[in-house]
Amino acid sequence: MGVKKRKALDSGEALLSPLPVNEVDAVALYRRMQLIRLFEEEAAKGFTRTRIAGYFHTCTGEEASVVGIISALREDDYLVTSYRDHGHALARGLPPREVMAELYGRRTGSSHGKGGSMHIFDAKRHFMGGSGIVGGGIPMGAGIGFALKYQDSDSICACFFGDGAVNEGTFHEALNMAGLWKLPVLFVCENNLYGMGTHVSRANAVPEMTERAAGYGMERFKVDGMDLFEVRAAADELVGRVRRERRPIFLESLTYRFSGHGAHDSGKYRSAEEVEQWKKRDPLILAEDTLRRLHLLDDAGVEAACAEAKAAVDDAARFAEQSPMPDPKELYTNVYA
Amino acid sequence: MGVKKRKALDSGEALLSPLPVNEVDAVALYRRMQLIRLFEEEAAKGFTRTRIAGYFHTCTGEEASVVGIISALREDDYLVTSYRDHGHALARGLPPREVMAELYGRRTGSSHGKGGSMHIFDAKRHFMGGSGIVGGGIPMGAGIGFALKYQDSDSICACFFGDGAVNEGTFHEALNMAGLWKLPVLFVCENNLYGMGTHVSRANAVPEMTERAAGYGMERFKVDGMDLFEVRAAADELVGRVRRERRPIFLESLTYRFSGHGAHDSGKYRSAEEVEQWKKRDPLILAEDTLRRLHLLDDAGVEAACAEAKAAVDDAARFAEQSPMPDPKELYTNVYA
Amino acid sequence: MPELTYKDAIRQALLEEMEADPAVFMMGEDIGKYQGTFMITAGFLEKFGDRRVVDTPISESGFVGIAFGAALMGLRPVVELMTINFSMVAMDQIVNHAAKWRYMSDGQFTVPMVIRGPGGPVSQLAAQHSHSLESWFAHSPGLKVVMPATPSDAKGLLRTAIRDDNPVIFIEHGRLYNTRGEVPEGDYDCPIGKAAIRRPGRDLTIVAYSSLVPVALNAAKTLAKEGIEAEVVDLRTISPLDIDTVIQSVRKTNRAVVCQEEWKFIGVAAEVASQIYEKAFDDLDAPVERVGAADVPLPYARNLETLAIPNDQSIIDAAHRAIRGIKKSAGPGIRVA
Amino acid sequence: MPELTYKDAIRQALLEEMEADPAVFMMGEDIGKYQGTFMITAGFLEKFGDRRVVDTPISESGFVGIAFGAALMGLRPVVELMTINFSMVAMDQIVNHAAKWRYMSDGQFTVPMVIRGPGGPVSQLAAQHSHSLESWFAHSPGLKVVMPATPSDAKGLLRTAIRDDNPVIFIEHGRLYNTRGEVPEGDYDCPIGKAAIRRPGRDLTIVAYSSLVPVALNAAKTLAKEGIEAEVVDLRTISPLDIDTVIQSVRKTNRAVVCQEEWKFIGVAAEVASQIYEKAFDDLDAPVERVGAADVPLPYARNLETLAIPNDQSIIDAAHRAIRGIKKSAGPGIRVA
Ligand SMILES: Cc1ncc(C[n+]2csc(CCOP(=O)(O)OP(=O)(O)O)c2C)c(N)n1
Ligand SMILES: Cc1ncc(C[n+]2csc(CCOP(=O)(O)OP(=O)(O)O)c2C)c(N)n1
Ligand SMILES: [Mg+2]
Ligand SMILES: [Mg+2]
Repeated sequence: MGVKKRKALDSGEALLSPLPVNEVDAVALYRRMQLIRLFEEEAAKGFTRTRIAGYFHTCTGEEASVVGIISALREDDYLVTSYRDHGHALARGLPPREVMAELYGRRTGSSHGKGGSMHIFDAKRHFMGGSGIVGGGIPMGAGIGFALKYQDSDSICACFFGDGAVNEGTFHEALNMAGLWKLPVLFVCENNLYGMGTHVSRANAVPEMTERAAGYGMERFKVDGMDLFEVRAAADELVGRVRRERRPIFLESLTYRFSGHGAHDSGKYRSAEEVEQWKKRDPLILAEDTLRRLHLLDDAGVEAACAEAKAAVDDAARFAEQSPMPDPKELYTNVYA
Repeated sequence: MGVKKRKALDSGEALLSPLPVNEVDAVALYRRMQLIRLFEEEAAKGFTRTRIAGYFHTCTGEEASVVGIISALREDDYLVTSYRDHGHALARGLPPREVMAELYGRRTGSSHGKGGSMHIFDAKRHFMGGSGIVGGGIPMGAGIGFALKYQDSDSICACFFGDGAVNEGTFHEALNMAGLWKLPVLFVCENNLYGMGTHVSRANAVPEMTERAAGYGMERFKVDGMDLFEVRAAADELVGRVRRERRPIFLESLTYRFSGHGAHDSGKYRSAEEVEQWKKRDPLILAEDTLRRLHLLDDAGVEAACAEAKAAVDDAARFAEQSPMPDPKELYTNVYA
Repeated sequence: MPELTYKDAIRQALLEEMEADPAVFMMGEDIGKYQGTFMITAGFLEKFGDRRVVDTPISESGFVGIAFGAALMGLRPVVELMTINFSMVAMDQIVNHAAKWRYMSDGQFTVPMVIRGPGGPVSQLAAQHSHSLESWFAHSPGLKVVMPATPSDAKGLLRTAIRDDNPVIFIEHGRLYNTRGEVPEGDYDCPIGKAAIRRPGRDLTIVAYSSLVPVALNAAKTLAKEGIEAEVVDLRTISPLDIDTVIQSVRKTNRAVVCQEEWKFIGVAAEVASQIYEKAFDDLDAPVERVGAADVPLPYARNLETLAIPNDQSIIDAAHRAIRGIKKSAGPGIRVA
Repeated sequence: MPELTYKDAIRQALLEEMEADPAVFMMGEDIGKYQGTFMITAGFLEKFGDRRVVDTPISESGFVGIAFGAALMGLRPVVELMTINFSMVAMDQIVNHAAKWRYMSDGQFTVPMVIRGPGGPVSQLAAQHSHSLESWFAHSPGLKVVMPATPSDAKGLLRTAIRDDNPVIFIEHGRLYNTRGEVPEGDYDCPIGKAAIRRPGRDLTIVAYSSLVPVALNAAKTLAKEGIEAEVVDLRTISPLDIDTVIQSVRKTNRAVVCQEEWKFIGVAAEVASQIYEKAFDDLDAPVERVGAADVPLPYARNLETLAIPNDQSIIDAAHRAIRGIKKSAGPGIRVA
């Protein structure tokens, strides 16, 4: 894979246990990944059945990265994501019903149908939203960090964006100010190697993300984003450091998207072999293997996890299907406060 | 001063002669600096006398950087500048009359009075113009490099911008593409330590410009921008390399502006001592000293240079003063081709 | 005459102009290896090579500026914005650079470039991705703004735009991409700045453009059944605006409905209506009716989106008001009860 | 009542709101150590410290986005753009983020932020630096747009804007900065969305805002000498637009001239005129006259700039046309012979 281990662990602080969390939590994290996987598959069906429309992006293949990092946050921490945000919402604990209903554009959705797939919000869970504009959410993430510093809070903000987003000016401007002002933000570059159909090597003069971000005065780490427990261990450490040290850190999580970029995808930019190669490191399989090796999971456990996830997802789809559309007068509400 | 020598020379290729140009040219470069110095002083008077208006920026103190680099270009090379562009125009050979008349907003100006101080153009001299938007000209500079590559030309583009401009997204985006596509552009960061009143250390998480530009896959150099012959030697080498190797290079020229940022300047952001300290390294004095040491200049020579410059500048001011305003019907011309 | 889709018509124009003129090149996100987000440029990379079909990083401000710089050098860039929404991150390069270089230099430079891509609401693209922004662009002198409604115009006007020596904003409509229509072969005349009568009529003038032209034609059909013969004028270009064709029609019909798909407030319809009043006040038997989107960010939910944007019925209702000469317009055509 | 300059009125509002509410903070280029480009914030850094008076790098897109993120967290940022022109590099953060977060989340977030700075032509700032852009901002739902004409409004409306829970674009006018006027003490009422009658009159309504209010009042004085009593309506806010006050006036006078300083084409005047026709068609004795800038990038030369922008005479001429009821408007008020 050529994934460099995260520097944090290289630098000596080896883990005592192979798991960064207790055994119950370890299985729960795995189950959360299952939920996201099945949710995305169900949502894709919903798109095909025209229940869902607009631009639509799933995170299949990236679940370890999503769950590993988000599970390391505290309830009072904050999140900013891109448009590829369903998995992040579920990882943060938004009910599958609300997320699915939002995708369906229903009154019961997390934003009552007004946001849609790219724009999941949940103020009470500090889920500050998905921006559909590449790189558009990065200044916002820094701004949340700014407010946390201003308010002397010990919360932090985790700000997610893709490898393509590092080429937007917003990335550059926001990271510089975050570094300059020491804002408590964990910048997470979800490097799935492609910005839509463009490989990082065709978009970045310096494809190595941790080098690309050298000009902002912050420490930079890289983690194997396919390995749930690797990600979680790194996130534990780095979230903790951002929290304690009150300064930003840049984390590249190297991952891969198994699905197309969006609902439509030409597929012309990568080979079937490459995809297959990566699927061998499916984060669900990797985590399952680890948990089996530690005797925390067996066939029955896997089946139960699947069944549970499937039930939740089916329930979410049914709920969404049966939910009403927004009231027409909602068209004019909440334009202004 | 703490100025690191340009890496090009550090790396072994020491100069055989103390001068990078022949003796006649050396004096000519010095004279060009004189012209710029006196031109800027005259222009400032023109502003006070309300002959000139709008935003107005002189490059007093930065003449070595301007002349040293621009004199290393060939006639078929291209230039892009910021709004601080009078000196660059003169260094490129625009007649002082045309530049002064443009500042006066007269029909005889380089853009017939429609551009003004921040927007000097001269298509036939490949002077592609000053953008008044910080960082705004950097993509244009890369685009000229793109065209030169497209056209298989062996010309290059020198693209000037300030230390403040590196914080704009345009800098980041354009340098990445220049590095990625190997565009023949010499990116010149004119680091005068301040973006208006903000010191680089208060604007950049990494104030060292050559580190700040680490993410773009191009070689980076730094030169003492107060020393005409140092600048010229570095520019000769780097312009040559961009030309031969057909790829971009980043050059920081460390300099200082003796005047205020613009016509109005609060002066609150730097001390009189700091300014005085820098004035000891006035590029005119440094160049004069070198030339005197080499017996290329004596009192009479200095006087002659001053007199020549003064005559040219006085002539330019007179010319501008006596030139007519643009014809009113010019208001509607050249909006479209 | 062969039938083509709107999308294929665009593709043909691009193909033919690329073949005809080696100075024409294309630049944009995923236009090459991916084959184009909407497959418009499928096969182009293979056919023309990566010198002329340039996949870019996600850096709109940067590559629009690079294209602008290349245009100054005599190349004829055709920049694809994946959608017109992303012009918002490049606005300064478009409006403050490309649109102004010719005027500021008083004609020393020409800027022959096209910025094209789909705009407008398609199907639940939600608030950030449903803009067309013609009102902004056309407000700004130095730009031309073209919005074809038919395959024939899509091809003909794009060809004209590519051959035009000015920056042209060419706004396609995602909802029209798969519509079909006859497209003449060869180099038919299709000037920028000429409106077209799509349906003659004596009772009422309906002014529309882009996606609303077919909608207006539908509305006209319904109105015809009631005995109201509407004349439908397709503006085709917003800047320059062919107001003469509109005025001639209104002189005949004495009533007008002006339609635009984006927000009504300070939009194209306000300009067209104002000019109708100014130039044909005494010919009007009723106030001009404006039809446009509800003044809200576009909601995702299908029913709300449908309510927000103009449709046949909103045009028919406006026509009825105009015919009845009701003085007080009912606000947005689609205001809910 | 004490007299203040417009500039000092702004300063006072900032001072008082900073003192009153610890959630209010300021961010912008050179507002602190430099003391503010126009000295509006002189002494603020010393008084409030660098936690609340934040000097930024030259990164408008980044710091507008940071302020937006901070606003989501309950802070009340007041962002200074050195001039409103630079909003063009931050347009996406303003229009596609700050303006849309509340709606897309269906009210889960409020965005209490102010973006302020001087706009408009001042004296030969030339093409890139003379925008006010109210037509763009007001076209976009989710933003409020405020443009005070007097010191009293500058203070009162800025205070109201800072207390408003929505993103407010507060466009000052550089040419008004040193104008003086009475400013009530204390917390006088100054709501957003309420126009003001600046001069009563029976013969004609002149609608203006910002810098054109004093110009219109001058014009009205001249007209009065001819026996024409013009009523001058100051819009004060462009969005929301207080059309009722305009309509009431026109019902009385039956004639209207609508003025704006920026380009007429698809501008504020077109909207106001359209609404006058729509709501008071039968009350009009003549077409509404629009006065606005020539549709060209603003030239630098003094005489051309003067020709390009509206002045007393252009308003007087428009008034004459409206009074004489001449049907065909003469195009831009200042079109040269
Ligand atoms: C400013 C902007 N430009 C282009 C797009 C279209 N677009 C949507 S997603 C995407 C690719 C982004 O890639 P990356 O940042 O790597 O994230 P990923 O989709 O791989 O998660 C593009 C080009 C956009 N939404 N915003
Ligand atoms: C986008 C933008 N923001 C702000 C300004 C106002 N401004 C003009 S010059 C300047 C400082 C630029 O500093 P630097 O890049 O270091 O160049 P210098 O003036 O020192 O030569 C600023 C903030 C501008 N012109 N454009
Ligand atoms: Mg990616
Ligand atoms: Mg500087």
